[in-house]
Amino acid sequence: MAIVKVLFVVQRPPYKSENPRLALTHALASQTAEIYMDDGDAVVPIVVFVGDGVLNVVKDQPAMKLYGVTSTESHIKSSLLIDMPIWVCKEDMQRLGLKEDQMILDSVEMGGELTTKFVSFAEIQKEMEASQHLLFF
Amino acid sequence: MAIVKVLFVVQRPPYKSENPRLALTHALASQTAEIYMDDGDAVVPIVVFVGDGVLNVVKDQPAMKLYGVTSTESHIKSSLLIDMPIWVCKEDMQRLGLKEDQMILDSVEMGGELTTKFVSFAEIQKEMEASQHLLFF
Amino acid sequence: MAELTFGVFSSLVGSMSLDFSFRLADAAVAKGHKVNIWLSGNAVMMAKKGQKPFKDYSYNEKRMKELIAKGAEVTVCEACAEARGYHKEDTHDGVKRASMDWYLAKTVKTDRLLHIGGE
Amino acid sequence: MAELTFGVFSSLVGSMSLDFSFRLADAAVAKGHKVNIWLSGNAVMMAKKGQKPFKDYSYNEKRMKELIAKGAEVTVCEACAEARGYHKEDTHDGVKRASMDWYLAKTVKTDRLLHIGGE
Amino acid sequence: MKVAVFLSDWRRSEDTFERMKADKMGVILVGNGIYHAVTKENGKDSPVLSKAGAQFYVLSDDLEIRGYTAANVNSKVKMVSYGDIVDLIMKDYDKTAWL
Amino acid sequence: MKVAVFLSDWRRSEDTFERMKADKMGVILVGNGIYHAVTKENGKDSPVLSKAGAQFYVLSDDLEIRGYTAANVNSKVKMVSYGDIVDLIMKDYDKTAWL
Repeated sequence: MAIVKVLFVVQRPPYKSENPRLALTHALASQTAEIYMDDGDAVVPIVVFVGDGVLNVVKDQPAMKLYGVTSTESHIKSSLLIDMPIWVCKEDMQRLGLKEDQMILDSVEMGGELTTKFVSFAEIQKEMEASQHLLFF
Repeated sequence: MAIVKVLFVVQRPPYKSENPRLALTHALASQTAEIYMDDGDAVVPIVVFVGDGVLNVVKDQPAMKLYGVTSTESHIKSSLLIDMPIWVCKEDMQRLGLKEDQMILDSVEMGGELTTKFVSFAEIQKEMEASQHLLFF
Repeated sequence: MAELTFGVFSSLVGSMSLDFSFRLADAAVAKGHKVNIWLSGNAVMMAKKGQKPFKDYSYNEKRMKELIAKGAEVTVCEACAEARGYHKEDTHDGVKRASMDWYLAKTVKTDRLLHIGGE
Repeated sequence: MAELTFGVFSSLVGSMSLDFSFRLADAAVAKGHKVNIWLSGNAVMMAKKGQKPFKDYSYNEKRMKELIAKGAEVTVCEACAEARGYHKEDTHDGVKRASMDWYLAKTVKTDRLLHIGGE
Repeated sequence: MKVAVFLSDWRRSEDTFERMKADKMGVILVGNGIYHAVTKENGKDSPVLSKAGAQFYVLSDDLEIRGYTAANVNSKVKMVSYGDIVDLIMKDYDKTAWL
Repeated sequence: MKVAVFLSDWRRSEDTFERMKADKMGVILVGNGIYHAVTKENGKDSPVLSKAGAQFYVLSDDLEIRGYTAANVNSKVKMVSYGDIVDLIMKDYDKTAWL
């Protein structure tokens, strides 16, 4: 029986590459991984956005309207909806001039309760240490 | 009847991406483009290496031995063999600490006569102006 | 009416460079220009038949077919395609396969060339 | 003997990340480790049958098959494959297709995970 | 020369842009290049916008998909559509450079 | 934590490497990351090599394919094979980070 903490770290901006999206879809897949695991085993994911990766969390991304694709925003909201933690580095937001009211804060409209957590890099560092595996995107 | 100068500009280092290789293979293809062109039309390519792109021209790349692929070196030599100009930016070599004797200079062993030309960015700028189309890789 | 040729290189499914190219091509055709598109490197992925339209990916197949119907020439690099296991029968109807000299030859007559070389 | 799991994402034909992964996997198997490889994003290109071995491209098919024969598990992301038009019948023998939860489940028992997320 | 330069990255890995000279230069920000138009890193404009003599354009679709609007765009930069870019390429400049 | 960090780029687009701390860090230079081991840009060592307390390794195959040899490698950096990297990952460090 093992509970494994897995940290997904998104470091790069959205849409140019598939990477931020793959981070979120893989993290979401931890919810259905049971079928491949022994009883009592579980994967506990956190998705953190650091560096230019925080640009993924800017709200109001009309990706479906403009390009016919799911937005990174909607993947973030789906994550919050199933209570998967979404962390965003405060120092990077400040560096890039982003205020909290520009960011995706919750998925209330979908019925979600969890909110985005704005954290310092020191907290992310702590989580890196606590996690068994690090997945950088 | 038109003679069109086309400038291929390689700006990034080798092997990580297919790009430098594609620059050379496309430039080489100008030799066989006649079948699609009118009589008297011709494409005249020059391949220049600037910025970190000059790292492509460092000699002795045992790509076939190590990874089973054609080296960027062998494509550069093939280009020289058919008298296609290969230019390398001197300022970038200096910045990256590269000396001429570290570089691919000719394709004498294949019977080629043309040699690599080490030029200033000012000369590359002049060629950009003289070329009808610019292809950056 | 002028002629605009695109060279799209190393573009990925999941990136938006192919989307950009096809949308710009669309806008060019709408303004009466003749458009040619060369797909090389990883951009040959575009011409693979049977791509399932997921909402997570942009789906340019419909736009590409409409462009071809409006007279745009779309040609994929034959060697780049074969190296990835895409054979003639995998290619969309209307998309041509040719060697790289097709693209070079286009540089002679085209009024503008937009060569998208990055990833 | 320990277990090492690779996640290879967004790797391209023409880049060397796939080469790196398969060679490192080879070295791990030679040292008696159990190896799992997850191919996702554009790395699913690896599992397409019928790739023509050109000298301009590294050709990892042989190495992949040998790894599988030696007990390595190689699994491709099913959705990523379908989105690119690679169907079940296009997949190499011995390569599995699964959804992303396969990879997540591997994180529980594997001793080390090497997640290659860049391009 | 009159050149339409396309920048599609935020963290650029080339310096050709800084070195290239033109009689007339249009800088068209697309993809992740749009961040040069909307982001003031550490309170400063992107160095891209200090290119002397250049005109700056940003593709509105690529701006909006990333959650930004006209209100965020630097006053040096003009918002354009795909159609506008076609006209820039075909009418205002005689060659293109996707860096 | 004891972490094996992989760098595969020469022009990097992240700064996680500079910010990340570890009790023990091994920096494994692969792909275009090898240029950090052999290039002195403007006469200076790559800033990567100034990461405090880290051990540095470079994959010999990736170095040699780019035309460099042991003679070019910075004295701070040890040349390793694929087999050596397996041992580093499995024995010397308890997690990996491909940045």
